[in-house]
Amino acid sequence: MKSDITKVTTHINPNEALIFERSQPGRVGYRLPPLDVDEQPISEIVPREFLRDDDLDGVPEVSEVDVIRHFVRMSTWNYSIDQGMYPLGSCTMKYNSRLNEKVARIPGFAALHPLTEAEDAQGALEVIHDLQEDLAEITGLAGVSLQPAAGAHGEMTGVMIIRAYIDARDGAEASAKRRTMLIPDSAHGTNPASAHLSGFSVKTIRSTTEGLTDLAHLRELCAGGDVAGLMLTNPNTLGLFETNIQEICRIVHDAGGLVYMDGANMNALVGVARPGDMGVDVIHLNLHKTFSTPHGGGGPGCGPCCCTKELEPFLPVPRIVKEAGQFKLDFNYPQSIGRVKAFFGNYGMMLRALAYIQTHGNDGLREATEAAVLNARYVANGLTSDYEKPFSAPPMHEVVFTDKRQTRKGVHTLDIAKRLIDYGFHPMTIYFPLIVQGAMLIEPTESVGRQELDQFIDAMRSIAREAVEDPDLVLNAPHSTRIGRLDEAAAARKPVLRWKPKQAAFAS
Amino acid sequence: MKSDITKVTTHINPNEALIFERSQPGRVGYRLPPLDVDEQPISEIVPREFLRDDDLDGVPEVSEVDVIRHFVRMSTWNYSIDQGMYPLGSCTMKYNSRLNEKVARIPGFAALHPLTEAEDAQGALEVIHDLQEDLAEITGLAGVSLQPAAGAHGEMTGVMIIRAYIDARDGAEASAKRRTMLIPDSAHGTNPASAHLSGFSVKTIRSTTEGLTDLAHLRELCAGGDVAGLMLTNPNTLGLFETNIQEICRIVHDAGGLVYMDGANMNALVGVARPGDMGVDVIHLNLHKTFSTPHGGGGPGCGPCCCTKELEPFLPVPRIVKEAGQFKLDFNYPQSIGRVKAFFGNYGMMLRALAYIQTHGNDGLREATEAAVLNARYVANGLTSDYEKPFSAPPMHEVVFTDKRQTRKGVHTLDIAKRLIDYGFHPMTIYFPLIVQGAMLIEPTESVGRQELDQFIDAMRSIAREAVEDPDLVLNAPHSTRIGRLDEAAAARKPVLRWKPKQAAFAS
Amino acid sequence: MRYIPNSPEERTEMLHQVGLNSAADLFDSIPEDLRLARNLNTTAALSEIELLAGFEQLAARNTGAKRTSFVGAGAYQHYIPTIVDHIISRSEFFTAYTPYQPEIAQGTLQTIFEFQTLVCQLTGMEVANASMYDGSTALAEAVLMAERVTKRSKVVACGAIHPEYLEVISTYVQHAGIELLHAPNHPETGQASDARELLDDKTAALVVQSPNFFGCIEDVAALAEKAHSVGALLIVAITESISLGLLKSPGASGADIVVAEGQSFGVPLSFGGPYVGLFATREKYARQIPGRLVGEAYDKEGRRGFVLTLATREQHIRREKATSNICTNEGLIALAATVYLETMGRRGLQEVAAQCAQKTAYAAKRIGELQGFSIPFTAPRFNEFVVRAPLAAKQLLSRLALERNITGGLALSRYYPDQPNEILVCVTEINSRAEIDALVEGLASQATM
Amino acid sequence: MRYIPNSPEERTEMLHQVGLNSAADLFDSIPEDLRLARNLNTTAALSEIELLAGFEQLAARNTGAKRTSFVGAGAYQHYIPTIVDHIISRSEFFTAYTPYQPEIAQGTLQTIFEFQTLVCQLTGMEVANASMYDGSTALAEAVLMAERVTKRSKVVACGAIHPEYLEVISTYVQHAGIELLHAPNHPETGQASDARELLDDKTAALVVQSPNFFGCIEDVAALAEKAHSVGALLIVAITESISLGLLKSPGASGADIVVAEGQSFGVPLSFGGPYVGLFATREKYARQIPGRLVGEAYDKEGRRGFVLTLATREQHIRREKATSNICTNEGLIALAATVYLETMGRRGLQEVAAQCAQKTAYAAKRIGELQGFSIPFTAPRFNEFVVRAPLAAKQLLSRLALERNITGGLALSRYYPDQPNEILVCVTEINSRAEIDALVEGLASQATM
Ligand SMILES: Cc1ncc(COP(=O)(O)O)c(C=O)c1O
Ligand SMILES: Cc1ncc(COP(=O)(O)O)c(C=O)c1O
Repeated sequence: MKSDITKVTTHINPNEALIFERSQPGRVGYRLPPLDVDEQPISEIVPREFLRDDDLDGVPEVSEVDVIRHFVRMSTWNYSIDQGMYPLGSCTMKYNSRLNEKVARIPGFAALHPLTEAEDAQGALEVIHDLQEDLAEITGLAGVSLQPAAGAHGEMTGVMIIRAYIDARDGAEASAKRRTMLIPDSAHGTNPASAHLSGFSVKTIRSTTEGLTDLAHLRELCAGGDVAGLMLTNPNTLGLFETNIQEICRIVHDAGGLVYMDGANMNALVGVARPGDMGVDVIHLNLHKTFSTPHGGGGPGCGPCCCTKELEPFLPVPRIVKEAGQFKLDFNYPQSIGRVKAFFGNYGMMLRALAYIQTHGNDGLREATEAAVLNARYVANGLTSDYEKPFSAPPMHEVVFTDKRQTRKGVHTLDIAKRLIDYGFHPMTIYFPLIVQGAMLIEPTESVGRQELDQFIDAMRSIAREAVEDPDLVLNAPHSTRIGRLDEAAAARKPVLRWKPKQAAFAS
Repeated sequence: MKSDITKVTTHINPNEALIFERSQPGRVGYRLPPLDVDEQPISEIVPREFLRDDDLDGVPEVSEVDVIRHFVRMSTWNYSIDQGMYPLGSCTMKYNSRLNEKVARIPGFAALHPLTEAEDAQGALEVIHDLQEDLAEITGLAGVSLQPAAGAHGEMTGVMIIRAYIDARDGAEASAKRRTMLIPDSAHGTNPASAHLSGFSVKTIRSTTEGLTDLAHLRELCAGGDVAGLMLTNPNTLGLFETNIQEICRIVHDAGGLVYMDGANMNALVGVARPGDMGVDVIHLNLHKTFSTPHGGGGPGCGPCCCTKELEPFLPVPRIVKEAGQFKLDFNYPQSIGRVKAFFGNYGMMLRALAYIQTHGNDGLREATEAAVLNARYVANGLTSDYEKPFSAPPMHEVVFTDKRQTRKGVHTLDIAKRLIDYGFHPMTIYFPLIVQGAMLIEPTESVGRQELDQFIDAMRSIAREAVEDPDLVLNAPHSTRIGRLDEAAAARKPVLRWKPKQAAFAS
Repeated sequence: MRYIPNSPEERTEMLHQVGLNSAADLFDSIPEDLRLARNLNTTAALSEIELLAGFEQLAARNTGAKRTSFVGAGAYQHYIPTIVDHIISRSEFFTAYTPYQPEIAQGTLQTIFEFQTLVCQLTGMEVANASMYDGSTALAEAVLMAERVTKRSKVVACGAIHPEYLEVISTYVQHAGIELLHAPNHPETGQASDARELLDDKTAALVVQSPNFFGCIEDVAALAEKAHSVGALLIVAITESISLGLLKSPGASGADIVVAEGQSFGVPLSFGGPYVGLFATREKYARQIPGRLVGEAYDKEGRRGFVLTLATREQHIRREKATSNICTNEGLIALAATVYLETMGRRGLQEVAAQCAQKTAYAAKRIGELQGFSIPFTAPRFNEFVVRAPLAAKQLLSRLALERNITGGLALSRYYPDQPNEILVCVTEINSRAEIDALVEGLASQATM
Repeated sequence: MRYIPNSPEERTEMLHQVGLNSAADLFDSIPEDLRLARNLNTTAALSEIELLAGFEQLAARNTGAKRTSFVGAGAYQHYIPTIVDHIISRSEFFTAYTPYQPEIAQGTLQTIFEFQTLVCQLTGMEVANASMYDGSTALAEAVLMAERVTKRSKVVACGAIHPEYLEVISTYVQHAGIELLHAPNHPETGQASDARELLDDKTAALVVQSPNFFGCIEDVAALAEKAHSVGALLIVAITESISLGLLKSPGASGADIVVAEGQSFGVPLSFGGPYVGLFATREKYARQIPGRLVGEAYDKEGRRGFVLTLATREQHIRREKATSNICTNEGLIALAATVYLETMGRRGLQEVAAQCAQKTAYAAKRIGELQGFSIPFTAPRFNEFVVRAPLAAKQLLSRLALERNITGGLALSRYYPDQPNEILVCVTEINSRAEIDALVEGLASQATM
């Protein structure tokens, strides 16, 4: 189905200086009620030597109108989900419901202090408890902690749990010999980084030419007896389901290790298959992906950690439990790895995720998964004629292509990505996973309609044509944005990480 | 002070079809709770012949995501106050406070039914009462009705009050001879239209070369004895204060007429001078101008009518009055012109306006007036060297220029306005008032900072230069927008006022 | 003042730049004795904290807002999808002016074009305008338009039109030389009686509301035929627009002008406003329509856009000869209605309407069975109906409110002092069965006191 | 499902287009026995009406949210300008991803650059990152960074650091071969004691919180000097960032790394999150910073823009050798803090801080005068202080809540079972004099029972 490929045009767009360049002495954007207690000289409250002596020099002085215009103008420079398809592979950029935003702003939640006594926060604790139950059901893993603030935080939590479990199981000494974490070469960077944080050394597993975990290599690595565990993403970062997952878990378990699953790709599985049933011991979820809590330009996230009954005693404290109809904080888990974050984690995200789950309902959750996988399959289908698809297996929720054919004309993945911008699309994830040269990882999610998928396919095909007929057009893209490609190398060489008043700009 | 005149650049901007062109059978964007009463065959509730038989053919079927993207994309095609200066003369496009939006959405107001018994709506009625009192103080006119929905509605109300008053004063027969309403040639179109609605015939008063009401002509017209009143805008639509206002009122009063003031330009007077003190009998205010209730792309507005004690008995009913600390509806005004709108008027706008008044405070209201007039004076000062200023008197809150000098090169007001768009500004009001050939009416309001005023002045000057050096550049403007000038003549010749399915498009 | 960008210092500099010494000099053209020598006697400036606290306190005294309610009568509580408020809160929509410059106002213009189309589809008419103030003023404007179109001066209004709408018509037409006649309603059916004797060749229009003020669905087709038989127009007014999801469109029944209150389409009750008036008619009358119209247009490159059109009807060009004095209309509320209609969509509008009708039927049946209560009118109804109580309605309702925190309906005595015992009850998709049952119990308990 | 654009019909067509018969076929690569044969045992789909009603009911059971409160202890109630929520609710901000494509993400990038600058200005440091999860994890990362920078393995933490922060540090460092030592606080002053005996040439860092957990302002300069004298870094943690409006910046006092909880900057309490961690240090350590950094960059035409930079520190490039595993941070909350700081501005931040200090001084004075109550610590304070009560704090506080609907503070027994009678009281600009007086009366009445 051919579509009209002009998803965008160009239009006037406001310029805006840094707020510090806009600041004018004497402008104010706030008003407080007058102080209603008798004022004392401040130095009688705080000794001079502890008082600020720079008069907050440099902090901007602007009016409320200035602030509104400043941010509204800058906002128009962003692409966002609300403007269309955002096919960042591995990021699951799905629709962020307004309803969930409203729920998170209900005063009874938004104004609740985290140290409120449990009996005065029963509703808030019930939300945590209910979400824990739902996530346990969805993952097939009974133990859940919502404390981690993002995926990587959940990884650290999960890996520390593995370590604590093995310490307990084998005793410190034997456990000390198990300090290897196996991670596929296709894994996300946070996996090895999190393993390292937990004091593990990383060994990399090769992927097969089919894009799956190399069982032979896995067996070989497990033979050493030093393996504490495996961190596997499933579907993996190539968008492929690890068909041998059961066998993989068996191998690791037989070697005395545990299986950690990176749940960033759960949007391919919710309601269809459960990690717990596959033999996975512990997993993290990204509520800011699969469960649609807004990405907010980089966060906040929420990375719940779910594990088997066996591992439950090691979860962070406090646990939120239900006893005789009352919800309470339970600190009494002597084997716990401890606390990974102050208070309860990113609570506002929990409210949104629970609203997402309840709005979809059990059938809707499965429906979303099916729609997401179908959309990816549809794109895969539409692009194979023009782009190199390195793996033949049918993709799940995302699909990887490469720039192999385009490179002949000197056009690379980065250029294709930048050119997509001219067609009105946010580019896909590029150069990840690292094992695929010139990778283009495309994840449409369920939130895109067929017409826009067709527009995307047409745009990609058109770029493939351009790469042959007019490579420079692609190499110099984007052509329609307010700024062109920025010199990132120069930026990193002499980094300017903050504004400074002109005169001072050279100092330091 | 010279500024960087590039307020904007161009950037990608989404295209978007009509929702009807996006609609796909089977898509849904809503969900209701299941029906919880036993369902009967609908035809047992409503006879077939009264039931819809077209299955709502043509009404769109889209998902919630489609709707969000549809409107977010379209919204990016608009210029708005939040993006910058919006110098539409006579429209007072000032900052719309977010605080006021929040106030209007407080459930205790937003969920209140207009037919709630007074004792159950005391808070809502108190708001009306307090706003009435504040507006009476600001205008110096004791009687206030908030019922009119906009300025023109307030005009109709005020003029009908004048008529009812004269009927009562002179008796039907004598009154029937007073059916002339005097209106300056510079007046806004709604003035004569409203006079006509009230059964008056309009006689036009000339303006002097200084841009003020021609007293001689006024006297002459008043001599006829048929004058019911005068509708005067002050400051007038040229941005000039009618210095002879007292004399003008005297003349009209002596001739047995009443003076109506169009309060659209009150942003020049609030806290500085009061129409009541000038001899004005009745006035309307535009809360959606002077008191910053949002313009919303064309409304809603609120056009309170304020009048002297003498005219109060003729105001619309119900009146909101305070008796023994209780607020009640008073219908008992036998001389009232009657009701001009169902319920109480645009209540949500009243909440916002009262919040505006209380946030500014009495000193802040005057400060806003001073800042607004100063900004206009500053622009007037900055443009006189390049544009024809038809009137020498110092302008109040807005200033009129003409295209006289530019027309020599064939560049007209419309072209200058369109070219301003390329510089990132919303054009000023053009070709109004009608008496000024090629009028450009500029009202910056108090909501613009000096830097942006300088940008505006520089942009206008630059256009003046372009008009000489490269007229075509101006004649073909805008060059940076997603669409160019539209053929309005063709649109009016064969109007297409609604979408129709392609095939049907030709039928009718 | 935090809303004013320029600081006092900056303003002083600017004053000097324009050759003035003080802010007072800005007002030299105002005669000395007219300048206010004192501060306004309004409150001193409040901070956000103080201001919000104040309004919250006032809101708390609106006890009516917290009750389960069965009041309609021209303003209806319906479910409003969350996205409506989010979209109308976009800066680009709510802080824009009337779209006078199409190159930078297509967002507003295209949404109005969609609004006009939706209004046509729902009413079954050919053209609709960009909105009127509300249903009542739209009806008054329709009457004035009928007079312009037919050049006739008599207008016949069926009895059961919203009383406040009738008052507004009277105000609008009082100086237009229009004679307004009222046709009584049929005492059993509650529908418009045969108005034939009032109709003649001087009649400009027959005006009917359906469902009417008492909730009765009128036989619009029959009335259209009567009106047309004397060459008059049929004007149909609708206060509950949700009924359009279920009931035959006025257009399909022969109406010439259709006006409606659009509040039911995603607009909060907000103590009576802002709402939005819908105005639709036949294509042949397009140039007689009051208010703004948006039409399709093309630029030199043939790109489609939208513009305000047929402006020669309007006050800023025609002045006293304009089709109306309206200028600012209800733009943002029309946008809200557009978002609502597109979100609910074809199936949602049908389901909402069906649920209203089903729940109302249930409520009417149960109340009708109550000892001492009766339902006077026999005509088919949508989501409102009149209940005749065994005691004074005002008294009954205030007890219901006090004892059960339910607003049981509207005491018709507010408009019809001669009907002290009658209550106008409205049921929408918002009212759960439990709420309806509570109302029924409440009524029963009052009767047996 | 209304969030899924494609209708079932469209999806069936698409399935056929990709050569499949049913949705089930999409999952062929999942072994049969792993596929869930049943529906998930989660709730059935809810409408907006039902869902909102459900959450409103839950919210109503959070009785603590409705009380006048004097609890701080790491999460503070401050006035939040209305515009903050409006701006972070802009689609362009809250539905955007991490700014990986600068050409279409300058809105996010420039705001982060402003955030980094503001954090530097307030902390008195030279570089700041784009945010950490919260104050507690930021502190843990600071400790790990100190170890990297100094290649030393001992860390000394002053006693009065937020107990939950200490727990988080312990969790983070438990596998990093870091020895964590605790220096007791001075019993009279409440400030850090002379930790000199714990500091030596193996010490990577001295960690102090100021104002500390008990509200006492620490002598940061003196501690910096001690740390530096053994070649260790001084890490300063701040839980109440509003204090930066009044108190000398850690940078000016010699801190090497400053971390803070930014919740006080326009972020709702929201039962503990999402908040935002601030992380700042010296320029020379820039390449050791965890998390994202935004820097200035230029395009071919020399136009200024902003990009994510120094990525070689990060996990997606360095993997296990990265400075941290953090990827997603707290972007939108950092934006909220940026809007807050720019709205309050230079003068607003000073006034808020001053009001907190003044009201706290007033409260401390009045409570200190109460029969039976005492204020154990003598050190200067900002907006928190410890009160020693004549009875068990938990009991006293629950009575206050019950009888006066006031949450009088935090019972320190939650963290220090050996301090049953101590209450940590926090007063901010939100607490009116009347509220403070009510607290004082409440306390008095409890003492005399
Ligand atoms: C596969 C994978 N694992 C882990 C992560 C890390 O999650 P987060 O960014 O929430 O820390 C991501 C997200 O970027 C991911 O795509
Ligand atoms: C001078 C003047 N009078 C009257 C009006 C009419 O006000 P409204 O548009 O609110 O009906 C306007 C606004 O357009 C105006 O500028």
